[in-house]
Amino acid sequence: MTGSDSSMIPFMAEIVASTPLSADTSLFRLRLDQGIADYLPGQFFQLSVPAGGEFPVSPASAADGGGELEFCVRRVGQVTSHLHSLGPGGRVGLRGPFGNGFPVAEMAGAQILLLAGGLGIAPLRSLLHYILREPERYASVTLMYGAREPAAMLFRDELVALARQERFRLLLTVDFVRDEPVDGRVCTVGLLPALLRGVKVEPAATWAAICGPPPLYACLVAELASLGFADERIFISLERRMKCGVGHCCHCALGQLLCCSDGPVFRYSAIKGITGAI
Amino acid sequence: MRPFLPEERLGSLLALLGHWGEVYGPVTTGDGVTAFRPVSDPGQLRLEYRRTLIPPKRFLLPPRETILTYSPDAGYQPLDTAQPALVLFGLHPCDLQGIAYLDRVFLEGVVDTSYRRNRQALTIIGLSCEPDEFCFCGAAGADLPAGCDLFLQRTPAGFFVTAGTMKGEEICDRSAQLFTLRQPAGTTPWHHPLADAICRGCAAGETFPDNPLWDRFAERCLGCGACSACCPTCYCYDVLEQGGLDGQAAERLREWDNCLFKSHGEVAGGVNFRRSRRERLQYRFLHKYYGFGALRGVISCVGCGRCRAVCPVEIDLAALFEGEDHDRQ
Amino acid sequence: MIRPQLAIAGLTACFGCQLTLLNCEAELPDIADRFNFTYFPMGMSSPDITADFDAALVEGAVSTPCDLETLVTLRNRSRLLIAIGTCAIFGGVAAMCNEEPRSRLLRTVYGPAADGLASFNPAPLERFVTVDFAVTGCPPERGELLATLAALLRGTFPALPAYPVCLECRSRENACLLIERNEPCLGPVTRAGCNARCPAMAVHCEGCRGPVAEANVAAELELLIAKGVSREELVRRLRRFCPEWDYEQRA
Amino acid sequence: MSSVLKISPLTRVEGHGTVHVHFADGRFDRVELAFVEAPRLFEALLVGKRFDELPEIICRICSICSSVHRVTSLYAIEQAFGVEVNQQTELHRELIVNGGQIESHALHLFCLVLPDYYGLRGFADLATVAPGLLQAGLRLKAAGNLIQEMVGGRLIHPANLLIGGLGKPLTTAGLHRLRSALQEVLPVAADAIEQFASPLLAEVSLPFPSFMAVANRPSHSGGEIVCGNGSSFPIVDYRNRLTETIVPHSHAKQCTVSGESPTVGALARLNLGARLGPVAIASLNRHGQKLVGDGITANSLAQAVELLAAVERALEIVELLLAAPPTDCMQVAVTPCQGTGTAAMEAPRGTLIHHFAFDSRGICTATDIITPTAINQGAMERDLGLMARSLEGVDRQELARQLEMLVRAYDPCISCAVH
Ligand SMILES: Cc1cc2nc3c(=O)[nH]c(=O)nc-3n(C[C@H](O)[C@H](O)[C@H](O)COP(=O)(O)OP(=O)(O)OC[C@H]3O[C@@H](n4cnc5c(N)ncnc54)[C@H](O)[C@@H]3O)c2cc1C
Ligand code: SF4
Ligand code: SF4
Ligand code: SF4
Repeated sequence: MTGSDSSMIPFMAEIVASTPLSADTSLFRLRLDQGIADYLPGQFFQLSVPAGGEFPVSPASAADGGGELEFCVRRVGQVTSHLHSLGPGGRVGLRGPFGNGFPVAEMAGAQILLLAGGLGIAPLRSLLHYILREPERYASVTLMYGAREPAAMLFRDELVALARQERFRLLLTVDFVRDEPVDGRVCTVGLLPALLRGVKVEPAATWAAICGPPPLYACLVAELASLGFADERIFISLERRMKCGVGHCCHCALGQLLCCSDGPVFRYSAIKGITGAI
Repeated sequence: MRPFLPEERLGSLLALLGHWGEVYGPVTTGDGVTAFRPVSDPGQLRLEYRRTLIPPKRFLLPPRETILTYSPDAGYQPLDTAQPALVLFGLHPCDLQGIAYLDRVFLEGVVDTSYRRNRQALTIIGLSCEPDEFCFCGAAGADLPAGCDLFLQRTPAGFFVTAGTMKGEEICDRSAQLFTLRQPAGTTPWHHPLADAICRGCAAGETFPDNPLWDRFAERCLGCGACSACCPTCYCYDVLEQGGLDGQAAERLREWDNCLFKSHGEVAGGVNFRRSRRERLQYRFLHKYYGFGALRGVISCVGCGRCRAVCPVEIDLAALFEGEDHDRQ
Repeated sequence: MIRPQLAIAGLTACFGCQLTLLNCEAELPDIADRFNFTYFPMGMSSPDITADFDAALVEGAVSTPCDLETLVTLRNRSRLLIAIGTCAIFGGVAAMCNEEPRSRLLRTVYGPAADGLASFNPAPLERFVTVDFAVTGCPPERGELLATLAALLRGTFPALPAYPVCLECRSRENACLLIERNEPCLGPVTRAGCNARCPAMAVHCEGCRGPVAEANVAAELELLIAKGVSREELVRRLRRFCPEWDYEQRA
Repeated sequence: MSSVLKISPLTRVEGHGTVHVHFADGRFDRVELAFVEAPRLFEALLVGKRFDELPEIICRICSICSSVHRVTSLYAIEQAFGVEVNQQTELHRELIVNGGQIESHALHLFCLVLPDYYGLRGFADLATVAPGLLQAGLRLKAAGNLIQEMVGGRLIHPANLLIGGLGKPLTTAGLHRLRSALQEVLPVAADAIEQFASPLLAEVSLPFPSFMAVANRPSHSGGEIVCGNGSSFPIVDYRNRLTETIVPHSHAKQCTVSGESPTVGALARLNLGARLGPVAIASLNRHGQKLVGDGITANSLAQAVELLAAVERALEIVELLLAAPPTDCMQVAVTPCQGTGTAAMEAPRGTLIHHFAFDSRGICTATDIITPTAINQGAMERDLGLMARSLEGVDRQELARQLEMLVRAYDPCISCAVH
């Protein structure tokens, strides 16, 4: 899965399972026709739906040395809808992996704080799975995950089950709850930055990783800064329009950086001064 | 003493070049537009041309091209048809520099397979130029600009010939009988003040954030896209996929995109990272003078003057470098 | 693959959009093979408007109670409703004089007999129903119609150009009529996809594909007025295919 | 007890129409042919527009005959301002009108009428039942469209035809392409005629039509309109000869000439001695009997003959243009002045008349548009009545089928008729 041709020409994969996670989001498990799916958490692929088109998407799983990987995709437009219309057995293409993921080597030994908003859980779940495969390599992991409402919370059961592990702390929150009773609610109500304010962290010994909808970043970064986080210790996974994934098509620049090849995971200190970056 | 092609032997050279592919050169079309078109006799050539409307990038990155085909059996495949060989005759130094820049984008790092295929089909013959009021490149007068197989330095009686590549040498060898030897007259390197201003400005990292020109530009920019379409180093592209009527096959196309279009920074859900025209013009400015990604720090504007010539509302981003008084009516 | 049930209907229009489908001579046998033309009065007898449709392709503006009835029926019976052509999307030529009282226009043509006619200002489909997709053009391009049909086989829609005619015009290496000849070309504010057919013939764009997303209408007017075209003429030209422009719009 | 047989909508025709047959006590009473097309009011839309906008707008009356609408309006406007165009422009205009004729006739014959020969719903069924014939028809149609697209720049609503000249003339390469396309379909057009030689309609005796057509093709504004009874009148005099009346149940005005409902179109042209090329004449001679004797039921056959003639003439024009390749854009300067202009041409379905008045700035102050189907409306309704009466007692479904075929024989273009 390296070399220039595999960067430009999709290799084929089959949908082996698609599991609805919420009204508009499903988890697609793909099996490559050939080869091993190797990537780092935070990297992304260009996923092609034949006759539909291509879109950038980060795996929601961690590479496990096999030929399968998972994507958590929200149905928002043409191509994602087309993907959602395919069931198991459906054929798709993949190019990648592209870009820089989370610096997992650098993160080892420290406390990890994952901050996910909405669909931003996808790459952070990849990172979480990666970490929890060898949890002893990290001091601790905290995932704070905010969703719009309980029904939009992805992977809740899975996360709750994982939270039985000792080193993993899970905090879930929703923006609002509708009138209907929510059985077995395990989350608080409130916005993520507010939730963050009440948690105890050691900024100097912690790496923070953020992924979420664009408006979330500025608030979370400000909150982290006020908790004493250095800009170098904050990683942000950004989204931009992308067509090629390899630094050619020029849609995704922030300042002079390209989100696809210099990112999509950036150290906050590297993009701090760039207008419009977050 | 240097090899010299007397003017009257140009036709023989063109005929010989046919060996390396169909020869395209600058001509005036029926519309009165200067464009690279197939030429068979030197009478059609407009050797004194200033610039073509569309730069030679269209031979490398066509306005619209199929890049992949899909079929359920074979998956995605690149086009297997060979690209016919072409000789581009008479490219000015600015356009050569433009191609050299595109080569860096598409051939260094991740190689773009379609671009490589188109690039390999080209033989490039450069030609010296006479600047006009729109040009501001700093390279005119150079003996051998980068990126061409052969370069012709034009004089009233003919052309001094310099080979730039192995292929260029091969062409020289094969056409040796056409050349005489002559002592070159020293060419005076030519410098446009604007080119100097741009170099100085860029070196200082100027982005003129408070210049009132930005708002004036944003107000009247039509978003027509002509500036980028005609720029030899604008290469943004969009990718589309179209299914066949058989319900099985599909084609992936790419076409020129443009950072002045609203959709350029738009993602699903209506979020747009460059919502205003001002932001988009600034994006273009940043790309042209400061470069993105791997080409960060490389000025991509080659000074050909096309964007200044084709903008219907006379927007000229280079004017930002021209100092405070410009364009203040 | 699905075999879509189609409805193809014309409202207030010239039938050019439906004819464009029949003008796909090379593809017509394939199309006949892959779609059911359940309701297509122009092409097929025994039309059945009571069927359940996968898609309804509707041409024309709405200007009579009859048009409206057809439109609403098709909307209710069809999973997807696709507006084809400028009239269906913007109102089109029939709507160019919408600023004048309908009764006056009717009387100009029919005299006193006009009063018995049920006819109102032609309006786009979207004014009355939800439109899922639109293929613009007067007439639409064959290629775009075919791409839409091909996408329907897979239950999706194609990506069609949303940028101005100028981009296609420049890449065809046409002489710019606006710059070179000071002609009132509407290319900068008109949606592309036609490959700049008219400027390629040295005829300025009349704007038949309707406004581009985010047209800088105000700057286009200023530019042309500075070139000596009267505002009155420009407004008249702009209104030819789309009666509602925001002349102050810049972004 | 009265009842009504409603044929609604009329199918495989362009536009929205209905036929209502009224019965009283089981006996035929009367028939109403209604063109219920929504009026777009072109005659009102054009008022207030500058002269050069008219051709661009007026071609939108109808997609099938947009070319001939455009050309007719050019002649009318040029007449008003005393503009004359050169031979090359004339040839381009005639070429596109022939292209339109090929397209229109091929569409009507092969996609709309041919299914009746096989008792099918429409073209889509032909694709399986008679694929070869459908293909042949589509090839002819494509050739007509190729002409329209290459000359007009845009297939429907041509852009390239201007007052005083052309945007761009055809190139030599383009002419060569047209020549080979036309040469390929000439034999196809010749073969097609046999297919439409036998009439479809039940043998009902209908009155012999009173034909009308423009005397020469292409017609210039100075031309004449001729009638089957031998009379003729200058085009500019049309208002004194044609009477337009508003019919309560139809949105199209109905036309009469000295109290009679004329019939226009292919059959009328052939009966009134249209100029044909040798290949078309040969086939005309083979079927001449039917064409003069059978009345409207032979209109499809007449169209088939004309289809061949149009291919032949288009080829001739291509040769003429190749012999003297046009070099410039041939646009004559136009100075608007106060005046009126009238032009008539033969559209595929028959006589089309445009009339405009302009003020001194060239702003249009009045328009009048008379279209073939509006002219045919009266004869069509009359024949429908006669047929319904003769077929009294026939199964209603069969009656409806026959009546629809009769309408189709006239090849109505309802969007033109109502405009
Ligand atoms: C690095 C990265 C990782 C992502 N990971 C995920 C993920 O795990 N799950 C998920 O559901 N979505 C993810 N997205 C967003 C996803 O790419 C868009 O939702 C998707 O492109 C929408 O495509 P569409 O054709 O359905 O939408 P349309 O709105 O129809 O988009 C048409 C075209 O616009 C472009 N485009 C639109 N939205 C985006 C966008 N948000 N980002 C980039 N290009 C866009 C694409 O080129 C697309 O082909 C990610 C985006 C990026 C950049
Ligand atoms: S050419 Fe001028 S008007 Fe057009 S997009 Fe560029 S800057 Fe804007
Ligand atoms: S001719 Fe018209 S469409 Fe073409 S570039 Fe000029 S303004 Fe744009
Ligand atoms: S150039 Fe303009 S008028 Fe001509 S087809 Fe295109 S959009 Fe329509």
